[in-house]
Amino acid sequence: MSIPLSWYLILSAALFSIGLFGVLARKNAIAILLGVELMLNAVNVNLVAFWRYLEPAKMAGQVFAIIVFAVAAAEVAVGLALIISVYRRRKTVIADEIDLMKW
Amino acid sequence: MNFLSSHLLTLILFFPVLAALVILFLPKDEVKAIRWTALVASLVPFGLSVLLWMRFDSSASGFQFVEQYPWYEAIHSTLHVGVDGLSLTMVLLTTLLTPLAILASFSIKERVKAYMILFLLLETGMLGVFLALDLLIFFVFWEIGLVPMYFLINQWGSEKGERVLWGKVKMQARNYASLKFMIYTMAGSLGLLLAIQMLGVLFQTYDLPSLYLKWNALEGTVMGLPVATVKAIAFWAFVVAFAVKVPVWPFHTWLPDAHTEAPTAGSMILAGVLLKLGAYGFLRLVLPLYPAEAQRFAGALAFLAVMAIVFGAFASYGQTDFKRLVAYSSVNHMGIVLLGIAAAAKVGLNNPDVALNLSKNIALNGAVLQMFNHGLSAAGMFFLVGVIYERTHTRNLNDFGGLFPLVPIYGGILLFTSMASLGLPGLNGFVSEFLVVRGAWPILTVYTAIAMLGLLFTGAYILKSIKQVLHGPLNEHWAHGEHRLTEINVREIVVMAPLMVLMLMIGIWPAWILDVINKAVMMLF
Amino acid sequence: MTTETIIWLLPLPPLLAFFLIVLFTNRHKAFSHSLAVGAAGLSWLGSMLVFVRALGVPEFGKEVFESAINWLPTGETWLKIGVLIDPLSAATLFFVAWTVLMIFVYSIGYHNFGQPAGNHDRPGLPPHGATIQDEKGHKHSVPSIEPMYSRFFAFIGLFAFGMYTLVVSNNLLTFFIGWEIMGLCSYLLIGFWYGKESARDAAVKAFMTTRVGDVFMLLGIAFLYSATGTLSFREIFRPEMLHALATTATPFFGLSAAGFIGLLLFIGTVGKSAQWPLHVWLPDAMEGPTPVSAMIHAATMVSAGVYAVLRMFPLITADFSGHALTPTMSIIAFIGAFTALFAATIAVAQNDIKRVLAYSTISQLGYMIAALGIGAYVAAAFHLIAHAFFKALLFLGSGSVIHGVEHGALHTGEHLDANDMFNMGGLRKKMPITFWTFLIGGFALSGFPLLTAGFWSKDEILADAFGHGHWAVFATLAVAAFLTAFYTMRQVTLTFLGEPRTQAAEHAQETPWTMTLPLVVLALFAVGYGWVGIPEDFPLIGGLLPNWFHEFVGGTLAERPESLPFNFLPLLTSLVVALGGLLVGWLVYRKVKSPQQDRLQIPLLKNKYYFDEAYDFLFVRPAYWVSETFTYMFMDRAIIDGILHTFGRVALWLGSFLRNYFDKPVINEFIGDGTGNIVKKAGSSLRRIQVGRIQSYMLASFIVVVLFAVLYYFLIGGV
Amino acid sequence: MQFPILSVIVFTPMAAAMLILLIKSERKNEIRVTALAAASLALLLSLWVYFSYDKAAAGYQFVEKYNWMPMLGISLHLGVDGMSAPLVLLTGVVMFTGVLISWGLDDRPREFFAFLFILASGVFGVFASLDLFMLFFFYEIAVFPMYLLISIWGWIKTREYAAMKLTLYLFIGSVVSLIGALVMYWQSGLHTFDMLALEQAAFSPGFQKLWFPFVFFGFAVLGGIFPFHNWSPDGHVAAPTAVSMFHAGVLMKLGAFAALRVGIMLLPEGAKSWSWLIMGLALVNIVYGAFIAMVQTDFKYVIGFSSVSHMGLVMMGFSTLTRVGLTGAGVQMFSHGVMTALFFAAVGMVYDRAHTRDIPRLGGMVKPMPLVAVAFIIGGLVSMGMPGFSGFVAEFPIFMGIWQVRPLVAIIAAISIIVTAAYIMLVIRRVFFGSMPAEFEGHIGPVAVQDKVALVFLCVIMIGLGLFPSLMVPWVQTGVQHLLSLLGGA
Amino acid sequence: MTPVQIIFLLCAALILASALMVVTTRNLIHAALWLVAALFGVAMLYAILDAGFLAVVQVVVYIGAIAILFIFAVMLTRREMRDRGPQLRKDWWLAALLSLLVFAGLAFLLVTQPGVNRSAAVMPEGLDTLGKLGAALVSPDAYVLPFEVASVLLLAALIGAVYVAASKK
Repeated sequence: MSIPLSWYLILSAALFSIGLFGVLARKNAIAILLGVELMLNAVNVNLVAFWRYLEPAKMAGQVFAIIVFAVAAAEVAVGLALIISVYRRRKTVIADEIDLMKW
Repeated sequence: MNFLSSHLLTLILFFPVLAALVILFLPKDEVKAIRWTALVASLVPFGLSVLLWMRFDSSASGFQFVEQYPWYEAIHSTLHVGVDGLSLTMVLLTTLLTPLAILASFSIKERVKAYMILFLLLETGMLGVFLALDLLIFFVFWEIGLVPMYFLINQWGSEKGERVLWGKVKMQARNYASLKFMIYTMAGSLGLLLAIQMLGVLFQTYDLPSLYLKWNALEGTVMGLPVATVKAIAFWAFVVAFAVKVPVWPFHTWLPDAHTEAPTAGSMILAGVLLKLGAYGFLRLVLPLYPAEAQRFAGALAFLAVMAIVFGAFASYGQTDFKRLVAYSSVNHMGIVLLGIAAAAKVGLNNPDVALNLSKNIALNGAVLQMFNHGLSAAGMFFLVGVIYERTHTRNLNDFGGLFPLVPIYGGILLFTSMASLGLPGLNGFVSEFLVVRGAWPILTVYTAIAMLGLLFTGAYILKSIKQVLHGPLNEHWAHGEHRLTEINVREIVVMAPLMVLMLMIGIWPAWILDVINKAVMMLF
Repeated sequence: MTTETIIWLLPLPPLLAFFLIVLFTNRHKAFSHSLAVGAAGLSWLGSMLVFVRALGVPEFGKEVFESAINWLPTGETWLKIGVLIDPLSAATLFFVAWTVLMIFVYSIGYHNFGQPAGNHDRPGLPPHGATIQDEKGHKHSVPSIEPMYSRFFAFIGLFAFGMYTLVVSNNLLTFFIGWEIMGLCSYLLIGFWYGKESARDAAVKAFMTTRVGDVFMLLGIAFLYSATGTLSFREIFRPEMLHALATTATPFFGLSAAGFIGLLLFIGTVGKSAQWPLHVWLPDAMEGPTPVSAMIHAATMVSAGVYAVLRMFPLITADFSGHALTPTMSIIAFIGAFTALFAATIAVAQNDIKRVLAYSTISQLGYMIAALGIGAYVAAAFHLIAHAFFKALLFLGSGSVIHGVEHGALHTGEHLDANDMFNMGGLRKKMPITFWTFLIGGFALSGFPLLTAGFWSKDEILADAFGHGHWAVFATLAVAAFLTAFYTMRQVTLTFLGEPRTQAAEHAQETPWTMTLPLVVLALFAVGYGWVGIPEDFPLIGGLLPNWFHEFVGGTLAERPESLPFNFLPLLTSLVVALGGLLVGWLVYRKVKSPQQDRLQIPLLKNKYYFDEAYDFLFVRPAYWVSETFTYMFMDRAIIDGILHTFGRVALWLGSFLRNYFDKPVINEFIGDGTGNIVKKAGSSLRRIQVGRIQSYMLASFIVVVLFAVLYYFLIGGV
Repeated sequence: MQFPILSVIVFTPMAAAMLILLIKSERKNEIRVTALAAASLALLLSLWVYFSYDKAAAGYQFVEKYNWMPMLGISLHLGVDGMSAPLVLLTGVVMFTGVLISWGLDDRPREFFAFLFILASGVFGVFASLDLFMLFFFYEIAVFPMYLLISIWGWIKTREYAAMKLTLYLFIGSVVSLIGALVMYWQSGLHTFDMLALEQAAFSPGFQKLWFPFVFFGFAVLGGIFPFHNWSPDGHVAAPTAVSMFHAGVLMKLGAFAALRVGIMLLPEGAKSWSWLIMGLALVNIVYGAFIAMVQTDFKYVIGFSSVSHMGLVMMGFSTLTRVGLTGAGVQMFSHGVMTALFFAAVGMVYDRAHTRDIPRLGGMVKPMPLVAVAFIIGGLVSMGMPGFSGFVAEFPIFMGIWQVRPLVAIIAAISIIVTAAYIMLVIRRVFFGSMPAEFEGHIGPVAVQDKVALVFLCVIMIGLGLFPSLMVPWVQTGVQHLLSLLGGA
Repeated sequence: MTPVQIIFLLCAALILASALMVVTTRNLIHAALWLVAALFGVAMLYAILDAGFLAVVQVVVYIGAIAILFIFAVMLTRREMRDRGPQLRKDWWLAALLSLLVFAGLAFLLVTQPGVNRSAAVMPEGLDTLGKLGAALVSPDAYVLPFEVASVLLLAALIGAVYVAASKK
């Protein structure tokens, strides 16, 4: 195996940044969630990569990856649910129009 | 018995409080029960203090029946009580007057319970001052006494009357009076408080006997000031506090208001005992603690005293309100006390001159006896005013006139009491006044001479009151109809009787009490 | 029972009577007066006993009855009080006992004991008389009994106690006590009919005026006490003590201690004995019932004043060398002489029978004082006693007269002033006993030669004044004597001689025996008493009787004053003035029928030189002003209370100022809400970006995060 | 390891709050009973702690320590000394009475009690915690519910304003002192927030001088020190009765206590060098507060400013740094807590019935509610330092302390006694005596029994303490002893 | 350039490309689908990293569940499928800049870190990754607690989601 660790890290960094961009830049709430997913994946990549490269004997990396899965699932579920219910009320999923938190 | 004799003072001191607690748990409609409980309860301390008087060994020096219990270790203050001839007389006076006052206030109708409770607390407050041998305890009781009196005046005082303060600002007279009494006295005792604290800080103790020694032995500088200066300031702090209470001219204006508005019994105690607290303060604290300063400022004291005597008499003469007239007479009489004290101060402690020392002794005897006498006569006078006020609901001298035929007994009693307070020889007032004059003459000749003017006008205002109330053409208004003036009743006579008996006793044979006083005075000063 | 014990007990019966009457018997009139009179009788008995025993003592004066007890503890020592009977007090005791007893008896009648109660009498007013119906059915009015009968006897009982105390006391303190108690009683008795404005005011006036004197006296006592350490007469009068007093100087007008104390005590006398300028109370005191006038203003109280000076004589004359009067003495002499004349002049213009007597009393007291002023000790004492007798007699007589006239007035039902002499006349037939006794008294007063006591005593005074060459005094007293005789005769003439001028006088009738008996008794003394003091070397009768009085009373003093050599001039003078005065009086007033015809009704005199008005203007009104306006209203209310209230105001003002101008604007707005407002401002200004867009927030926060990360990296460095 | 009483005390209210939240909001009585039960428990426990505190041994007792965040050296470290034991007791008392007083509260009692108890929990925590971080932790817990309590249940007119103001003040204050605390943490180099350890960390005088003001005044804001006192009257006025009681009775002590614990005890040198300023400000508090109280026409404002004045006395006591002075301050904290709790309870009762706090419009309240009148009078006497009541026991030593340091200040401060007496007397007279306005005739109902219990309870404490100072003073003294040893004096 | 590296680069390219599409494409359906692609790439990476199990989970859970979920959501909010207007906010450039910055920063840190280019540790022989993972997940002295918490969380989330999304009529 001759892939340097840095490759993975760079990759995940890139993935993360893209996700971040998505989160910040997209109008659509669902799209934002998509961005979040990307970011989570970037994290996972990191976790697994570190596991593999540093401590393959300890399963911490993988375990956390799995927990991230779970969290991601939960997050998506709730997120989407919220979006849908909001949509029901406001007939929109444009985040900027959901400005209940206005001062 | 053993317990009794070893706790006599605390018993006397705190019995009223216990009684007050008992009353607290009586149903408040059981007026009769409450009244009698209060009366009996107040008689117990009297009995005890008579016992005290019996057991007291007047020729033994120092304090007797001393008790000491820890109270506030943090600042080294203990509940230290004891009596000498000086306080003994005052205790006797207090415990005597309280039952009479309570008996006198049987005519109180509303909120009897609260009234009686306050009264008993008041008694403890006053007794505490006389018994305390600890500066802080002294102050504690000194202040506590104010509270019941404030409420007695404020709640049971005369409803009528308003007092214009300034411009349009008005107050109900009794509120004004009570507030004035309270604030004035507190403000007065502020200096006292601070001075006491200073002493406590300096010596880490409030125990009087030891303070006498330490404080007088103090040298050098205190808080960066020379001792002399500090002492002078502290001296005046003390003096002002007591002067307000006595009251000395020009700190006296609270008194007419308070006395006038207070309920009858309140005025009795106020004049009978509360004023004595101030004078007692002078004797117990000022003279022993500040002999040098007292000597230095004796002139000033004498001046104030004379002003009190003269202007007290004048103001009293100028009154149309019977009660106010009597109130001002207190100023005048207490002035005489202060004159005696000033004379003693002027001579100072252990003065080599024998003649002067004798005069000092006599002056002090006079002063103390005058305190006692004034207690009797003033209480009597106020009570008598109350008696007629309850019947006529007016205190205005011009509304009376020629009442003698209607109330011969009352008239006689009034005459008697007035003469006592006028200082008629053969009655108590004269003895003390004579002693004071005699004592003060060689020491403060000129002041004494001027004071005579006051003595003259004492006669004037007493006669004025008699003239306006008893003599002259009968004011038909009181003669018949629903206004028919009723004769003084048995209860009221019972109140007066002991006072009159004592007045006569002291007038004719003063030695029985004066002996105790004299010995005490000789040991103290 | 030893004499001392008796002396101790002397004052007590009347006091006892007083208490008993006040406490128990005041409802029952008979009991009351029996108690009183009984008590007086007891004291009288005791006094007589003591007097007799005193006569029994050889060299009485060196030897005296005295006993004392501790009274006031003063430091190591005690102030003692006690009783003393020396010649002076014995003599005084004698006349006091008699007069008092007599007056007590007299009072029973005077207050109409046995008469029915008045129809509309009310306590505090003189009885108006009662109408009774006799068996024949037609009603006529008779005098009614005094409503406060018992009270009267209680009071005079107390009074008697005061007098006895004063007489028997061996020290100034009890002396003063008695003195003051009498003051009280005079107040009570003058104001006995307190229902009358005039009586009430008179009472107050009397008390206050005398109190002026008393206050000084008290000072004197205090001074004396502090100077000598004792108040007992005999200790004070020990020569060395007197010497000490005479030699110690005082800061007061260069007087010696003795002189100054004497002066202070004397001022007391001036008040008590109604000497000018404190004489004003006495005439008004006539408002009281007549027995009171007799008692207070003749027999006892006013005499007490003179008695005081007699007592203090050794002190007053302590630094008296013998010829040149000391300042104190000259003051005393002056006041005495002046008063004597001054009062006499007023007396001539009075129409009220009692007022005449009142002024004559003042004048006579002036005599005695003057006598003492010039050192005529015995003469003064002599005249004092004589005066006590005849003046008591005169007063009681006048009372009897008034009583008679009132009786008449009741009978005729006319309303008139029963005291006005112009409403009388021709009473000698109606009330003979009264007339003769009054006449005797009057002659005694005017010093009718040889017979009357007044002659001897006055004569002795004049002689003394002459003998020691005090011409001014002598002259003044002589003139006064003349006037005395004159107005006495005027009085007698107007009252008894001539014809009745009114119905009342017409129907006047003699008074009951209870009143006339005392008159007779006193009349006897008024005549006989003089004979115990006839100078040895008096022509003819001189030496028939030993000059016992001079011996006896003189014995009081350390060295008995030698009696003067006889001299005709003073005798002549007294004869002339007495007889002349009487004659002129009779001649002038024989004819006078009404005040209009009386040429002596000079306003100045009638109004007593306007002294009352002057005093009112000078003292009374200012006193009121000072009391009410200045002291109370101005000083207490305005200034002192004003200052207090200012404190209150300032405090309140300060409070509201702090709250409204500091706490709210500065603390609250600036510091407090300031923060809040800033936050608010910030918020509302940031509002534009605070559009609630989550992403914007995230963006911002991320930027921050990144920045921090960068900072962190470059500052702390390293990961 | 003895029974972890302190943590029990601290967490009882918290647990109770949770419990209460589980009850259906309609079943108000159950809620109240639960609340009362919890409060009583807390009270009993705190009593137990107070009285079983071993004065002879002194020092910190009932100590418990649980690691919380070892790597940062944060631990749940509880313990009481002579200073804090009375305050724990005070909290128990106020909590108990507070519950009693708000028995009648009908608007969402569930939430109310829940928040109140969270607050109480925080307060207990602050008094009991020996760990700097925990102290802050509880401090914030205590402060935060206040906002809700006031803004939801408060006086409709000003609650928004007051709540916001209060929160701003207190958070700003705490932030300031937090900075100070953190600096200490770093500076000490002990990597622990344990105050016992920090006490021993000898900070350089320069450091102490620099950072003391941050810590002290940050907390002192909650202690209501001039010129940061203004949140408190407004807060009192807006807050509902029980909250006012807590607020004035305990919360202000919280500030004072924290200032003492963190400021003076950890930075004694700083305290010494800044005492003049504290004294100055405290003096202003005392006099200024009294004067303003005198002219207030709003019943609650009067009490509010009187608290300002009295807290000034506490600060004054601190500033003396003398044995008596500090003792007095300790007692005063307790005394004032009880007193002002009583005051607000009484005011609340009057307000609930008259629906106005405008003094001129009140009067004659003594007839319908005599007990309240008496209680208020007793409170008044305490507050004017009348001998025989706890106020005197507390103030007297403070003044003595001042005497030892700056006599002049004592004299000036004494003025406040008079002014206090004046306004107390005036208020008593105007509100309780005099003639009752017609509008109230018959509308003033009697006082509920639990209210009476509360009032009597408080009165008894004040009088008892006044008559027998030895019921509290020795405790405080042990605390002071420790303090002085830190101050290097005595 | 070993084959593995080549495979890796391909995957990376796939991932990044599709990720970019996800955040940029207008049509949400497409976006969702691109996400699936991205996730698939990640799964392949797992495989490369010999985390087979994870790869499977990735495919099953993510692609199978989450991505589908998204598509459903998009469907439900149908109206948004019509592309109207830009899908990016006005300040997308700022976002882009920030993202680049983050990337740059991370990259910078990575390259400056020592030992970042290390190659993978050797797999111990006969290491039963899956077994160990399972054991780790359930063994009390390992990660049972977080695992359980996670499960609870998931459960709660699902219930919550249902509750929230359930249309209250």
